Amino acid sequence: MSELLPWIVALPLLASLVCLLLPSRGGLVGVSAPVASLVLAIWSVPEVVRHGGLEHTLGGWAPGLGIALRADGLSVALLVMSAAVVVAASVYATSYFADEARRRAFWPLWLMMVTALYALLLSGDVFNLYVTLELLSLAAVALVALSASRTAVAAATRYLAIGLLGSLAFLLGVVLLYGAYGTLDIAALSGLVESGPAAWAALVLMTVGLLVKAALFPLHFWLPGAHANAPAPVSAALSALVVKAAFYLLLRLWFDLFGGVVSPGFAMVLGVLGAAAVLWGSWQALRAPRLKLVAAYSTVAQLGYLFLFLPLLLALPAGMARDGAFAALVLFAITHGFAKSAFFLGAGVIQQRAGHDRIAELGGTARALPVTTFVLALSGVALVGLPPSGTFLAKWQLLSTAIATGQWVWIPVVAVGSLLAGAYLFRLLGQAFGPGEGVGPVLAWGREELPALMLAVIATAVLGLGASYLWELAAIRSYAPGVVA
Amino acid sequence: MVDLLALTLIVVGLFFFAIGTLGLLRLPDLHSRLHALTKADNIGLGLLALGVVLLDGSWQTGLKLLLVWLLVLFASSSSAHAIARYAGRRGGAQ
Amino acid sequence: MLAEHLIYGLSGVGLFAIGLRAALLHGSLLAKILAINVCGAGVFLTIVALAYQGLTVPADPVPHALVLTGIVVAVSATALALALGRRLQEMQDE
Amino acid sequence: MTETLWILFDLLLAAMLLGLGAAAVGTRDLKRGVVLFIVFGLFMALVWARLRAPDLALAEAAIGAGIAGALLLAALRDEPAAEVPAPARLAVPGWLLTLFTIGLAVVVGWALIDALATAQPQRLLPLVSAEIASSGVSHPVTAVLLNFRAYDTLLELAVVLTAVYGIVALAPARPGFRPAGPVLEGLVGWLVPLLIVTAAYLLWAGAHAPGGAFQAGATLAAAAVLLRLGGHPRAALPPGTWLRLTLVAGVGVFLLVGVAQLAFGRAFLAYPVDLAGGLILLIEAAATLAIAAALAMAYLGGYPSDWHSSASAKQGGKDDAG
Repeated sequence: MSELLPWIVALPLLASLVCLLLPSRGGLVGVSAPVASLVLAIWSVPEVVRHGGLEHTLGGWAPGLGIALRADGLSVALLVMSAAVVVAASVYATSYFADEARRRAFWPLWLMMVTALYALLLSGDVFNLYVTLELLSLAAVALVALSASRTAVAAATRYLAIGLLGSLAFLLGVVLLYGAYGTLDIAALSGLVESGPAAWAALVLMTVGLLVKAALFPLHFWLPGAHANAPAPVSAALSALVVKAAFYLLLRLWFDLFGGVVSPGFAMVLGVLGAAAVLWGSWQALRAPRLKLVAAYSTVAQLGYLFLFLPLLLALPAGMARDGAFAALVLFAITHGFAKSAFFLGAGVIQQRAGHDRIAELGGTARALPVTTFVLALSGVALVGLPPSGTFLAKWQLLSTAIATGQWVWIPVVAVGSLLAGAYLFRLLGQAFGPGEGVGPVLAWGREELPALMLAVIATAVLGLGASYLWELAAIRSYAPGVVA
Repeated sequence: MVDLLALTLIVVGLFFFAIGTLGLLRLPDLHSRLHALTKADNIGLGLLALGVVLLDGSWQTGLKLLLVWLLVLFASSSSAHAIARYAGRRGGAQ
Repeated sequence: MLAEHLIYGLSGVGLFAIGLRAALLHGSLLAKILAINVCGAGVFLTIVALAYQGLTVPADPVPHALVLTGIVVAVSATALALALGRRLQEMQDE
Repeated sequence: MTETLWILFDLLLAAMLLGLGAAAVGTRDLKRGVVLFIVFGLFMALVWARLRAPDLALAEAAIGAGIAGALLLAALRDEPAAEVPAPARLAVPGWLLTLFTIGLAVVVGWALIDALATAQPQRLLPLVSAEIASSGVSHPVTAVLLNFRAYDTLLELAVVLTAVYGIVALAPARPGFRPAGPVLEGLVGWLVPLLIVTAAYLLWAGAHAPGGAFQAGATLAAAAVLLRLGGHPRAALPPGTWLRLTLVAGVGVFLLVGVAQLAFGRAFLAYPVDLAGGLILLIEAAATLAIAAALAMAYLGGYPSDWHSSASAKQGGKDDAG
């Protein structure tokens, strides 16, 4: 059933072309292609479980000479999450753009970004990953600039410049790998890479390139501007998916390609930066004057938590405990994906109804837009990490691993970060439930509020309660040396 | 013998290039710079191409290089003209 | 290891560093675009240097194909960046 | 003796390249920087030729120095744009940055030497040579680009298209140039047909010799740039729907050919051996037109006047230059 994989990439790409040719059909095509990709992505999950991973050799050429698409537990878990968020954001986007020209420009770019995202999650070749990274950042940059405000275009320009430098650092790492080992296939490389100057330099270059894209503190400086000023559906995808794609790639490198090279010391550096990101991002979110800026800084903080897992994972011996912590990391990433996209879509609804998203003037929102306020509260529950959200389970696992491995230092970070997250959430809700004119009399239902509600419910209830399946799925690692389906 | 002739042609061609470049750097105004550059480079390239043809010895290469030379002649004279015209419109060469 | 590998491979690394430094240092967008392009050219040069096998032997074609892809990606990114810069300028005038 | 001469030549060429690169990014005068960058591109093309990479030499001259140069010069022309200060500015002192990049270069250089010392120098060359007979073409670079690693090339065409999407979403095209005088008009009249013939040759030659869709597309785009400089504001881009069709043709034909293989029960992009040559030529022809149109659009700098009303444009296309 490995044909599923190329279809998942080909459908949104084809749809992007159709949207350029038939601009008036944008909404229809733009929703149905992501729905089809979601169905295929869900379909691929039992296949991955049954076969212990999927591999599709493109062009029929063996990986090495050719390129392979691969899916294992980690990639399909993120793929299904991405596909679901994309469907919700696409539905929301059908009613987002009032301006005809911008709506017509949106769909081809949006579907191109989706294509790049799926291609990145499925690619098994380091150079091909560079191409998908570039495709992803070019599409994302153009989408940010669609906002057409000066701040947005300036943020897009900065995003492009820094993204290109990140990609080039990644590419230089790829060059070193090809120079030393003569192949670009990740599975083959993971069996060949040995500790030495070439492998270390490649690891550092590729990691730093991806840290820029994953916006780890202090390389996060481009993120708030780009994420807070993009059109709402784009913000949702950028914060929930695009930075996550870079983080996914980092995991792929650290635990598969460079599995034998990574050192606890380097992981500790990333852990410390992650801790700084948690504290700094949460603090900035607490002080941010605008709703979307809160969401953007919250992303900086939540990405920090993901990096806290790295030193813990490297401190554990391979086996059950490590797999458990790894699954918790995946759960954290997925929950954040759903919660943050829900939050941004909700913020988009408020911004469009009220004409602004200044927190100080949100009074009465709870009465005017009860569903959206509920969405913000629900996704906030997942962002803070209260039960029964997926984040709660993941943080629990994070803390117990920290205790088990003796890395006590992360515990206060998680505690303070969660308290700050609670504070910025209640600051928002306090304003929203406060007295005020109300931002508008209209009860916006349907296409605008429902997608966000679905995402928020998945983040808080479904993931938390159905997490055991994820534990099973995340343990399927077809990239590990010698295990290629 | 042929090799010696070819090398001489190439060296003389390079000398013309050097003169042209010197003119570009040292001459006082735009028109004389253009004059020095295009004339010297065209002759230099022609001599260089001739030398290479002698070294290579095949008439196919000769024909290709002749076409290349003609194309460069054509392009460099047109662009020199365009630059001079632009300078003229902007009110005299600086 | 051939001398060419070292000379051109290390030059590529040098160009990468030169471009990176300038890209991080410069304020103006156009200068940044130039710097990123030089940076990319350095990476391309390094991998093509690795592909070289000798004067009379054909080189490894895979890096050539990769760099061809890279050049096209670079020009696309340059085009988009320039368009963004132009839009930014227009907005400043408004 | 010749060995030493070659090494001297290599050292000189490498030093020129580094010097030009440093000068292009080091100058405060952007006009000078752009011109130096174009010269840098031409030297790059020389280096590719020296390293036995003629495909890259052609591509660099046409795309890296040619089209990118034209784009940069056009950007200089809307002059103040060049002076926009980018918002991102690093708050570290220059000497620290210099120290950091030197350190980085030393470490990466050391790693590179290590990689060269341990590696098997032929890398994928034997594999390519072993399989090229069943790739449908005899030129190895084309075999890698359009068969072995065709998926990369598909996504690369998508990158080109994405850049065009982004450009047309931002702004209308720049106004054209005033009509050129008779001399330039004459040059355009001669060169444009010549460039079209050259592009067709490069496209056809790609199967067995250096060349192919990217070089051919860039050459066609050069014809479009020349036409625009000569006073044709549209640069011979086809009208309305035809333009959209041309732009998506590259990715579209490639994708449909790839998906068709899935429908026949083969892997994505796995062409049958006896059809491979024809399919590759088909894909490359479509890609050539798409790349030329995309690069010409990039030179226009925005959407042409009839972009938003393209649904009604059905009149036949005069798409001679792309």
